[in-house]
Formats: sequence, structure tokens, C-alpha cells
Amino acid sequence: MKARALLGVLFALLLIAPAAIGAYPLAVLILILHYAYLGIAWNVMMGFAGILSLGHALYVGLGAYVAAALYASFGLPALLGAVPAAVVATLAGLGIGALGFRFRVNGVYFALLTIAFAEFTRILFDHMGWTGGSSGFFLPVEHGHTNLIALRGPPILFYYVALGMTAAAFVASHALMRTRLGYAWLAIREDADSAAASGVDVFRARMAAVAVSSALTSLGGVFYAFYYNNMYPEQIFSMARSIEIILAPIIGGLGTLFGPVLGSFVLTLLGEGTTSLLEHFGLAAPGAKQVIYGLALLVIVMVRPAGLWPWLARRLGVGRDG
Amino acid sequence: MADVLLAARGLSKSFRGLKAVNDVSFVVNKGEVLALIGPNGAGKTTCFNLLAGAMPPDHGAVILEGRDITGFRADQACRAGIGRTFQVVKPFAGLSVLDNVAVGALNAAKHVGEAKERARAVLDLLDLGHKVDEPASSLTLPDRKRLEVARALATGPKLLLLDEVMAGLRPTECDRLVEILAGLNRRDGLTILLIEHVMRAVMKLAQRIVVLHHGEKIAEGAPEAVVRDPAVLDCYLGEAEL
Amino acid sequence: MTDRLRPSRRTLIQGAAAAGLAAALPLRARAQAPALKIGVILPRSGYLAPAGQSCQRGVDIAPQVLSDLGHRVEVVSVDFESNVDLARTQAEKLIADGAQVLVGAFDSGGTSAIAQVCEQKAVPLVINVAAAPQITEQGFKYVFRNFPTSVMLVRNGLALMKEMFKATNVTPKSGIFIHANDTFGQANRQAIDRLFPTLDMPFKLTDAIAYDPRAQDLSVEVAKCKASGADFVIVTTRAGDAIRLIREMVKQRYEPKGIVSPGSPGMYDQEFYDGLGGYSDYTITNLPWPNFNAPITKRLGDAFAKRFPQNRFGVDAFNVGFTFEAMLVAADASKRAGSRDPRAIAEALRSTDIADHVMTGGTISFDAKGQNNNIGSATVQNLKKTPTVVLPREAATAKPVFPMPGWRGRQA
Amino acid sequence: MEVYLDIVASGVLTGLVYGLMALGLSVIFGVVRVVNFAHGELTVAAMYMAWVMAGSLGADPLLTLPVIAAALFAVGYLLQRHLVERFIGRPEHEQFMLLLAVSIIILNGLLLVYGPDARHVQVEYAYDSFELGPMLLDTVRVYAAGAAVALALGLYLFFRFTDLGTAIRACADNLLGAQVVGLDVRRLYALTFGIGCAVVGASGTLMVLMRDATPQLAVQLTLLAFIVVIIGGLGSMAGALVGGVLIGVSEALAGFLLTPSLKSLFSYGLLILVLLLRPEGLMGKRT
Repeated sequence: MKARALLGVLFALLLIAPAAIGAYPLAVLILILHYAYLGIAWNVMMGFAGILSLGHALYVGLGAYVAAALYASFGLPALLGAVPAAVVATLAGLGIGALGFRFRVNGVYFALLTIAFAEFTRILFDHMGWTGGSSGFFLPVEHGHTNLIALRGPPILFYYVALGMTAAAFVASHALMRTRLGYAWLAIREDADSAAASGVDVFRARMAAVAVSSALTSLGGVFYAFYYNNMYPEQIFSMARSIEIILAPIIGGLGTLFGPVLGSFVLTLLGEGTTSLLEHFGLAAPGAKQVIYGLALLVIVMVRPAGLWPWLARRLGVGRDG
Repeated sequence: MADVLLAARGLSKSFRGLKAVNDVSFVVNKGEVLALIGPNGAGKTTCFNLLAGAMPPDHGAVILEGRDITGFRADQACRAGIGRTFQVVKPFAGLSVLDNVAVGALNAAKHVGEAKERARAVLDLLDLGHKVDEPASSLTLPDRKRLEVARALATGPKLLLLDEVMAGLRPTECDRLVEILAGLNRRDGLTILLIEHVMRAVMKLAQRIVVLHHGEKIAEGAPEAVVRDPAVLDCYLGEAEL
Repeated sequence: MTDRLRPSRRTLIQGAAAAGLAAALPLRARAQAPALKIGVILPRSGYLAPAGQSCQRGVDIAPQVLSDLGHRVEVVSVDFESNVDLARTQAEKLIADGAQVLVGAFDSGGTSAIAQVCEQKAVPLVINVAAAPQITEQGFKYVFRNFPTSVMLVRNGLALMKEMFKATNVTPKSGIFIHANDTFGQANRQAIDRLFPTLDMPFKLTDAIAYDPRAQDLSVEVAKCKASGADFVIVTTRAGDAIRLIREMVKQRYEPKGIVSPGSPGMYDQEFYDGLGGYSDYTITNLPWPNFNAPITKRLGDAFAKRFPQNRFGVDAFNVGFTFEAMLVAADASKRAGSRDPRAIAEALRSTDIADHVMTGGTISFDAKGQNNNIGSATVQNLKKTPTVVLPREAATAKPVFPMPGWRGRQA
Repeated sequence: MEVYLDIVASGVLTGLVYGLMALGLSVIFGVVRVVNFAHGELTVAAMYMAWVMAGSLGADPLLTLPVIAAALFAVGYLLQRHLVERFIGRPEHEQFMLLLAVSIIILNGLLLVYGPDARHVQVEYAYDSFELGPMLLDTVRVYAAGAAVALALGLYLFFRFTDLGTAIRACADNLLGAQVVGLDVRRLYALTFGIGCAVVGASGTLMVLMRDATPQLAVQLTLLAFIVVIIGGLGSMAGALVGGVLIGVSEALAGFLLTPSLKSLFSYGLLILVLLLRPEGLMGKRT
């Protein structure tokens, strides 16, 4: 009950936030929500089903490129383009999953497999003339009108879209955890042999996790495409993005519902805050911020390896799944 | 002749040329408790793995209620009606005791709510009812053993495979578990196949015994007869001398 | 070309008048005039850091030089860490902090991201460096680019090659184009594919080779060039890969008549000279370059030398020049508008007409899409480890050396 | 035909250098079972050390190699003792986060101190090539390739024939057994991490002869080292070299016959194939 009340308050605050804050905090909030959303999506695979993916940028990129290309070529609005985007990303995910699981590629090896596929795709897109290759893909900028269906409009539109996506993903993963499938995932995460002996079809459940995760992630990519209006394979498929995606859920608390959200808030604010502080003290040398950021990560990982949320939840006296 | 629940026919399995199970056949009748015994390395657990689908046999067949389930995966075997425990217990450490058992119960339940009900009932039966909300990782070894049995039982098996669930229990705990299992067998007609070293449990529970040695079946019969079988004594003595 | 490089008499008079006027104003009045707040976004860390920091040196000396020219500006600089996500939030931050015009961002990806924000906020963005043609084709109204698109760069670059063949009476037989397969490299490739057949070039292009700028090893790439038998190499590099490319050519004893870039970074960076020593000489980049005959360039150079005695203006000239010019363009617009209101500045930017400026080319003005089409290029050849203008003749401080001498006898 | 000879020869040399880069990663994973995600950063740190020493002492990197290897040994030992040790046996993502944090700190620390520009060490033989029949072999690469083979051989002999090496192998093969017979596993792990880092130090020092040091180089080095050791077999010294050569030659041929920008596509393709068909790597032990 307490957890629900807290969540309600947070959601209400986020709903009215744009009225109270300026454009810059709003942009930061959009970024936080975007990565919280991607974190939730990744968490389905790693946090729930225990499948480590270090190549989630692949699904972001596929979602972004598919939706953007369909919009640019056929004028298909973003919300409709999201469907084929999710289909393509899901198929890619299922393909990688099927190969990996059938051939029993586990743990770090599976993670490396996901990196390999993401990099492989990056290089392919670098050479794909139809989407501009490595010189990038650009969407036209439109003026004045706001259109939710096409995802065209001012930042506040994107803010509410990001908020909506994050809230929906949160509720969806909360609901999923209470289904037969959710239990199957948790069981597999804890012990795949025991899960199988308990009647869980491990392969299918894992494939389902990959499908849900890659589909959700690709929708984040659609958001990215229409928010930034331009994409380069080198940036959107990059390993750096894959790593960025997994930071928030791990720092927040793997396998918890609220972890990715908390992690995204903490990390983004840490980054922005450090920048401001360094500037304030005139220490803003290139690299200084990232060193401090790295040190902070190190401390968090050393002190709270299970993430911040389980610890905070105990402090607040709410269930760890929050 | 009683109804046959499970028939193992000529099961064989080799690992890198070493025959872990060699042409083993036996049947488990409906409603009976059969014990599988033998010295360490006799191939008992491998035999279980073949029956429960953890690995496919090289040769032979597994027939459950007249249906060939040879080569089924573990989850398929489970759904077909074989519930098993692991010798080295494998609880879902990060989940609560209740959720551990609910995972198994989902196999037989229509929805999560029903599975939890069922899990609660099974946990009560195994004296774990007061620990439903604790994380499985916090349980003591005897409790983990019982949790393992509860999880397997919750899948609603026709045949329960128990792999050394008495090992590491104190005599009183052991007797209590024997009592519970005997009750399940008697009251609900649950068929049980168990691997066990604790002979006092075997003698109390088992109606028949199959003895494996070096992957081969060397004896089969009523408990009193089997423990006097010279071949059986020989294999255990041989082991003791080593 | 000739006219573009010479400051016209009109601009000289204007400049003098402006200076005189500034001097004539009472000090107090000048002090009271509020400064234009320029937000600068550059990639000072991350993989674009070398270029970002080079541009930043232009930012650091700009306020003083602009003040001498009668513009009062206050600069707020931020680093977007070569990360597009940050480019966007940092642009929002600068605008929230009161920046009235933004300048940036060296990289096309970052620039596009910032452009979105500027468009939403109706705050003008003056691009210092970013060549992706699409940026001024996306339909932005508040984006102004005083930098050539890759098509313009290549067109000027190829024209200068012809001019060099004429000046030296040497024409190569066949050329090969080798480029980094990144944003800029591929844009160059498209431009070359399109332009080469139309420009009546005196040699044939046998092949185009794309390579991964992150590749650890370029030996195969060079072997492939060598095997093609081409005696002229057109290169588009990113930065450090230029060093690897040349080093590999030396090792494989591949000696084409010339190595020319149509405007990419790499061969006029300090690290290029440090890394290759004498082997860096005679390589050529055809790109916009400061017009050292212009007084304002001298001024900028002096300020640079004073502020950064460790660095060479002659080397940073491209990044510093364009970055400074972007700030000049912004300050000029604000002054003409008589306002620091971003919308008013944007309006004024549309009618920009600056004749007295740093880089080669004609007056700075923007077309309807916000693109300056008057930017010229010069042939900059490395001579004695110094980028030296060798063409066009009017701006040249030395004669082009073509064909270039072989590797033997040089010292690293 | 001559061209192909050249291409393959250069692919082999490059591949041995790749192998050299990956050896340290392989040593550490083979024993401690921790994937060192800060591998590239440590390599680049060694490159900067070589550059600093070349600048201040005018010392040829080949001479400062032992010093840098020793320094990196200390770094590795301390890293294992104070940070990595408590993450042994913990979930992989936690180890990943830890080493990611370490890598962020090293990379940006280098940027902060030395700036982003490429740093170059000048040696007399930098531009020399050997002529071998019709082939031209780059002197520096021949040195580095030779060093790679020597290092791999040295490591092999160390692990095979010294008491310490045998003890370390015991930890790798059977951790429980090693503990039972009373080996000080914590110390052995720290030594192994140290040795792995010393190899990283040696390879970084040699690398600086071929590639200029920049902080950003680190990320690519880490990825490349991964590809090489996965293909060759994590934990196998010969595997690292074999993996390197395989990648080097296939990249060289792909680059020559197709287009060079596609060549890493082949590395990743090879990586995917090996992961699927032989996840323990070509020379790795089946587990």
C-alpha cells in the first residue's frame, strides 16, 4: 500500500512537473525517462529472466531506423510505424535468442554474442545506402503543429510520451511478473534446471523474455528517432549506448520494478550535477566529470552491489519490488 | 499384477565412453514406493535424469502409463507427470518460499492465484507453512530439502522422484519426512521412486527395492529379501573396503 | 577566386570606421552596453575531443578579439562529450541559462541534435563546423551554417586539384579515393561519385576504398591502393587514422605523385606533424583556410599566440577560424539588430553581409536555408611541418610541390 | 600472386600483434574467471607510460618494457586485492559494472592528464621494413609479433613448469581442490591478475611502436581483444595467438578482396560462429 502511495505521488509530481520547471530540467527529465524506459525493457530480459544482453542498442537502432524510414518514405505516422519497428526488432531478438539458446550459449558468452550482433548490424547499416549509410538518416523538421500520432511537436509532447511509455512499461512489467510467464522467468533466472523440472519450458520462456524486451526497447528507439530527428549507425547502434542502457537498472536494482527508474534518476542527475558543480568551481576540465562519475559508479557497485532500490526500499519500509 | 505406472526399458547412458547406466530395466507400479539403491557412482542419479528428461538416454525407452516419453525434455516430463527433486538442492534462492513452490504448482494450476493456494497447502503439509514469506536463501539445509520436495510435489506428479532427500537430516527430521511421504502414499495413492542412502528410511517407506551397481541392475525385490542378497552385500562391502 | 580573397576597399573602410567609432565612444557608454550571451557547445571529451578542444581555443580568444572589433560578448562553453544525448540537454541548459545565440558543434550528429532545440526555442544556432548537407535541408529556420557542405568542399577541392596540375604542369594518370567510412567520409564519397564525372577531371579514378576509421591496422588498405597502380591518392580521413595511413604508405614504399584530401581533418593536425615528422610534408588538404592577408586574421593570430604559446595558430587555423567566425557572425547580427533578442538576431542573421572576415571566400551571407555558399577553399600543403597555402596564387605563401618527393631521405 | 603473399604475411603479423593484445585478457579470465572489461584502458595506460618514459628519458620502449610490465603487475595485483577480489563468484553483471567503472576512471583520467591528442613515440626503426624475397615486412610488426610469440611461450612455460604456475593452474582447474590442499587462492589470484596485467603492460609498450596512444583507443582494444580470445579460446595462450592470426588473415583477405570497411564484419561473423559452434574457442578446453 505504502509503495503504491509513493508511486502515485511520484507519478503525480512528474505529471505536473512541466508546469513548474524550465526547458532545461524538462530536457533532462525526458532523458531520464527515456533511459528509465529502456532500463525497464532491458530488465525484463536480465532482471527477470536472467539473460545478460550487452547489445540492446541493436533494438533501439532497428526501431529507430524502421519507424523513421517508413515515415520519411511513406509518411507513415510514428505510432503506426512503431508496429513494424517492433516486429523487426522482435524478429531480430528472436533470431539471436534462438541461436544462443539452442546452441547453449550462456552468461558472458551470450552477452558477447549480443555485442557481436549489435556491432555486426552497425557495420551493415554503415554500408546501407537506402538509410544513408554512415552519413546518417535525417527526418524533416516540421514547424508549428503538434501531432501525437506522428510524434511531431514540442518537447512537452515528448515529455508526456516518455512519461507515458515509462509508466506503461512499469505497469506492464508489474503485471507480467504476476503471470505464469513472470514466474517462469524468475524461476529460470534463479535456476534453469529446477525451473525445467518444475514444468517450465525454459526455451520458450526465454524466447518470450527476449521478444518482450526487444519489442519494448525498439519502441524506445522509435521515440529516439522522432525526438532527435537524425540518427547515425555509429551512434545509435554503439556499444556505448548498450552500456548506457544497462547502467540504470543495475545501479537501481536488477530485477526490481522501480530499480531502472531510480537508477536513471540517480545516474542522470549525478552526471548533470557533477557538470554543474565542476563548472561552479571552475574545474570543468574535459574528462573530470567522467572520472567523478566513474568513481561514483565504483562506490555504488562496491557498497550496494544489488543496487540502490532494495536498500532504499528497506529504508522506506516498502516491498522491494515497489 | 498391479497397474504399471512407469516402465524403464533397457536404459543406457555413457559419458565419454564410461557407461553410467547400462541396460537397466524396471517398472514402478501405481501406488507403490520403490527405492533405487546402490553404492556411490552406481548410476542412480543418471537413471533419474533419464527418467525425468534432464538428459536423453543413448538406448532404451521410458514409458509412462503406456505412453512413450523417451527423450522428453525435463519440462515435458514434468507435465507428463514426473516430479523430481535434485540431489544437490536447487531452490530458487532469490524467491520467497511460497513463490518457489508456486512455480511448481503453476504446472497443475489454472492461474497464479490457484497456484499460490496450492503451494500454501503443500507447504503446510511439509511443515513449512510458517515460512512462506521468507526468501529461500535464508532456509537451513533440512528446510531446503523439504522445500525441494514441496516444489516437486506441487507440480502434481503421478510419480514423484526423490533424490536423497533424507541425506543431512537429523533422525527426528528424517522420521517426520518419512511419515509425511508415507501418508501421501497411503492417503493419496502417490507413487514414489526414491534414491536413498538412509536405510532406515528405505526400509520404512519402500515396498520394493532395485539395486544398481556399476550402472547395472544387480537385484530387485522386497526390501527384506534384497538386503540379504549376497550380490548386494558384496557390492556394498566392496565399496567399504575401498 | 581572386576577388574573394582580397578584402574589398569597402570593407576596409567599414572596418576602419567601426574601429574609429568604437574608439570615439566614451568608455562608460561602452561598458554599459550589455554583452551578447553566446552559448558554445563542443565535444571537448569523448572521441571527438581533439577537434573539440582545438575549436575551443578559438572560443577562448574570441571575446577579446571581438571586443577589439567593437562587439561585446559573454561566452558560456559546455562540453557535450561527443554524446548526442548530452548535446541536446546541454543546448537546453545554455538557453535556459540565458544564451541568446548558440555556436557549435563540430560534429554533424551533435549539431543536428542542438538544431532541434534551437528551432523549438527560436534561438539561432550558428554552426562553426559540420558538413552533412542534410542539416540545411531539414527545414530549420534558426540554423545558420557558415561552413561548406561536403558537396561544396569536394567541388572546390577537385577544382583546386586541376589548378595545381596546371600550375605545376604535372598531371597524374590515375587516382584512387580512400576514405574513412564515417559520416564525413561517406558524404565525401557521395559527393565525389556525383561530381567527379561532371568536372572533366584530367585523370581517371580507378577505385574508391572505404575503411573503418577505428581499424587498428591499415596495411591492407594501403596494399590495395598500391596494387591499383594509382599515382594519385585522394583521402578523407578522420584524425589519427591519417597518421596510420601515411605511415603505412612509407613502410610499404608506396610513393604516389600526390596525397590530397578534399577537406577532411587529419593531415593538418598537430598530432599529424608530431607523429610523422618529415613524412608529413607535401601532403595536401584542399579546404577553407584563413586568409592570412586579412587584418582580422592577423589579429586573431596574435591573440592566439598570446593566449596559447604552446599551440600553433597555423595548425589550429581551420577550427579556430571557423569557430571564431561563427561567433563573429552572431555578434554582428546582434549589433545590426540593435538587440539581444534571439528572434531579432535570427532575423538579422538572414541579412548577414560580412566582407571582412577570417576565412577564404567571399562575403558571409546566408541563403534561404541558412547556408553560406560563398566559402572558398585553398590548397594547403604541409611544408616543413607547417600547413602552408600554396594555391590559389593570390593567397599563396609558397609554391606547390608536385609531384611530391619520395619517402627516402626524409626523417621522422 | 605476390600481392596475396604480401597480404597474408601482413595479416599474420597483424594477427600476432592482435594476439599479443589479447594475451593478458586470456590469462586473467583463464584463472580468475573474471572478464577484465578494463583491458583496453590498462593497455592504453601502458602506452602512455611508454610515451612518458620515451619523452623524459629518451628510452626506447623495448628497453622500458620490463619496467612498465612490473608497474602494471603492481597495478593488477592491487586491483585484484582491493577491488576485484570481493566480486569473485558474484554475478557477471556486477563484475562487469565494477570493471566498467574502473575503465571509465582510467580512460578519462588519461584524457584529463594528457589531453585527447594522439601521442607518439619516435624510434629509429619506426619506418624500416625487412625485405624477404618479394615481400616487405614491417620491422616494428616483426618485433611485436616476435615478442607476442615469446611472451606466449614464456607464459606457457611458466604455467607448465614452475611451482607457482602449477599452483595457479590448480586454482583454475579445480578451485575447491586447490583450497582443500591449502593453496592461498587469494594470493594466487592476485598474482595471476598481476601477471595478466604485466602482459598487458608489455603489449601496450610494444603497441605504442605501431599505434599512437589516445584515450579513445581503449574501447576498441577491449572489443578486439575479446573477439580474439573468444575465437582462440579464453584462457589459452596459444589460442590467443591462433585467434589473432585467424582474425588478422581473414581481415586482410576480406579487406583486400572486398572492401576494407567491411573487414570487421568478418571478425564479428567469425565471433558469432565460434560462439555458437565452439563456445570454448578453437584452442579452449571443453568444460
